[in-house]
Amino acid sequence: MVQFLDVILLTFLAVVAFAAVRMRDLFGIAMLLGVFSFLSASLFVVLDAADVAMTEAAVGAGVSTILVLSTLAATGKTVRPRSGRWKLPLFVTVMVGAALAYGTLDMPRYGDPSAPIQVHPIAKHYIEVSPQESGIPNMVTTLLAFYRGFDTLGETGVVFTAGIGVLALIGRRRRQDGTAAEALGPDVVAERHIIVRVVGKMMIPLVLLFACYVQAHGDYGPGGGFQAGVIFASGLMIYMLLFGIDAAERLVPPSVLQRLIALGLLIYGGIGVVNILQGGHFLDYRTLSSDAAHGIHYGVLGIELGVGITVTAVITTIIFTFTGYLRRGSATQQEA
Amino acid sequence: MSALGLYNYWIFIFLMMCGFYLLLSARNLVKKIVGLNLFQTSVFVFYISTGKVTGGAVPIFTEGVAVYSNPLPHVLILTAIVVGVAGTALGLALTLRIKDTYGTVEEDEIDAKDPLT
Amino acid sequence: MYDFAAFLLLVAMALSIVRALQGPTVFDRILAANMFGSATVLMITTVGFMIERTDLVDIGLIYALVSFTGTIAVLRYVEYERVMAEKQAKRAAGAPKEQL
Amino acid sequence: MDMALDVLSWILLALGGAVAVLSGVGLLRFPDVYSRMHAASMLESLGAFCVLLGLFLQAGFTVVGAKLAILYVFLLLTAATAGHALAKSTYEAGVKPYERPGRRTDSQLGEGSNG
Repeated sequence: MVQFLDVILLTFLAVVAFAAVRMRDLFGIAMLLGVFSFLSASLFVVLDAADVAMTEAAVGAGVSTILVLSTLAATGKTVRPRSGRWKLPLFVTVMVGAALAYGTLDMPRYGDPSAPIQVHPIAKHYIEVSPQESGIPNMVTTLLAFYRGFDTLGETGVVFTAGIGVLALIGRRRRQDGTAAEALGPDVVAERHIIVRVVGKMMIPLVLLFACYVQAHGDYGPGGGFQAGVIFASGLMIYMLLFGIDAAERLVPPSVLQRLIALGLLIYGGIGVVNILQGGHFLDYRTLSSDAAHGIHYGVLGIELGVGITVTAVITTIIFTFTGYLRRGSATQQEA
Repeated sequence: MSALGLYNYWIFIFLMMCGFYLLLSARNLVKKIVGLNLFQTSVFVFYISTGKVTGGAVPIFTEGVAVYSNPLPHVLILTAIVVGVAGTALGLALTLRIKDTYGTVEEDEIDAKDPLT
Repeated sequence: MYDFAAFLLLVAMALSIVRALQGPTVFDRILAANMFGSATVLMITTVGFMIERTDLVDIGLIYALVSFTGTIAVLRYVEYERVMAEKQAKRAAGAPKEQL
Repeated sequence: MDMALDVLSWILLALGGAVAVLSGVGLLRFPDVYSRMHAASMLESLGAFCVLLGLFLQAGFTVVGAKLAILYVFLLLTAATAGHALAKSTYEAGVKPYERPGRRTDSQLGEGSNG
């Protein structure tokens, strides 16, 4: 049954992707990308990747839709139809695809237990030794924060850099005139969308609480800093959608967010430095406690916290910046 | 069964080629970024497919379960998804700036307006 | 036991994909995506029971909590577009430029 | 006892799946967005109820059971809100409800059809 689900879901993915290529309405494409994200989350569950599915769920459920929509609000939603320039790309694509498909003939079959990736000693180590060594049942968490701590530090650095990049590109371009919604009246959401506002307000604390649960529960079930950060940012995003960008920036000022972006990464690196000072290697948490397993556990918790803070701050900054820019874009159109 | 064994990879190639085709042929920058997204997701699907073991369990240690799927691809992709959304945001931010400077996001119109070309 | 429910949910997913692809208006697509999301929640939870990892319910919880933000964003977007169109029409009619 | 629970939860799961398929068919066959919303909401209320209750019978009064109950409450709240927001934005965007050609329209009878 699992393999059947896998095959069908993959087929759905292909159909949706093909439709997204064909479609000219960017708004429709944004919706198809939503469906695409749901599909890939289901697929990851079927393929035993619970943590990955959770990340995809957190990202795809709100954040990416909002990003695309707020870009579309500034750039317009239709692709201008033009003929030509499809023959060469199609040819190149088909040739590359054929070459890749030929290459797969030598790949290990789906689910093959004797595939190189499964029999490599490091895989055996991760699966058999890590739960005993660290006392953390979720191997993905141990692997993420301990065995591959350097890698994760780098990834967090990339997220950090992307946040800084967005700020540098469109961060400081803000006008003081009202948003589109505010142009309708002083508090448009309060008056016009009372149901959305009441329910949304109720959901915000629940979303934030759930983010804390995911953050703390990452050792025992699917979850961890990356997922929790995105969910937390989604909670703040709901606030922004309901009360407007100005209120949201009063709640979480950009200066605080910018400090938090750095703080998370500092916590991460700081734990590594503490390890060095205690006589161990960088990011070798076994020095943190007299008992090695406890030390690893402390280290993993600290790292996840740092990742969570940075991801929350970066995603929130990105969303707030995009929405703030939308307002400016509308002002430019007015004057043009 | 042996044909189905490669089905995951073929779909991954199809998705990747969809994204690749969009990157090559689309002139609207937002649509190009959509293509980039498809490309990215195809890689995620590929990595996760390689980690799956038939009869394996979710890699969270449970008493009495012996066979787990490989957790290593999961770790790589987990971080890549969040990095991916941050990267998409960066691309969209660039698009917004281009729209601001040139007044359009269609590639050939940008070329026509660019003093360097 | 779970297989049958999963299969039926898969059929429902397929039907809503068809609607998302056909959808004459953009709102049909949004509606289809919404329904697809609900079907996904049920699917993930069911698969979680099928492969005996019941903590996959957490993923369903994320969708249940967060996925309505997409619809709210669409609402705001449509509103924004309408306001912009009205403004443009007003400007085209030669009305004096008003304070935003 | 266990056997009875299993049978009951099988029935509920199958029922939930059937409701899901029905609402998918409705989504496909109904004439306009507004009526399709009715079909879609069936999955979110009754379909989810059947499936989650069926799973709840398997989980029992455990943490997972509690999570399933919470999941259903959240799903009800957010799906209804999303449906409302969607209906509102559809109506504001100027999509007219479907009226069967030839039939005396609601607008002739009075403003009854404005959802």
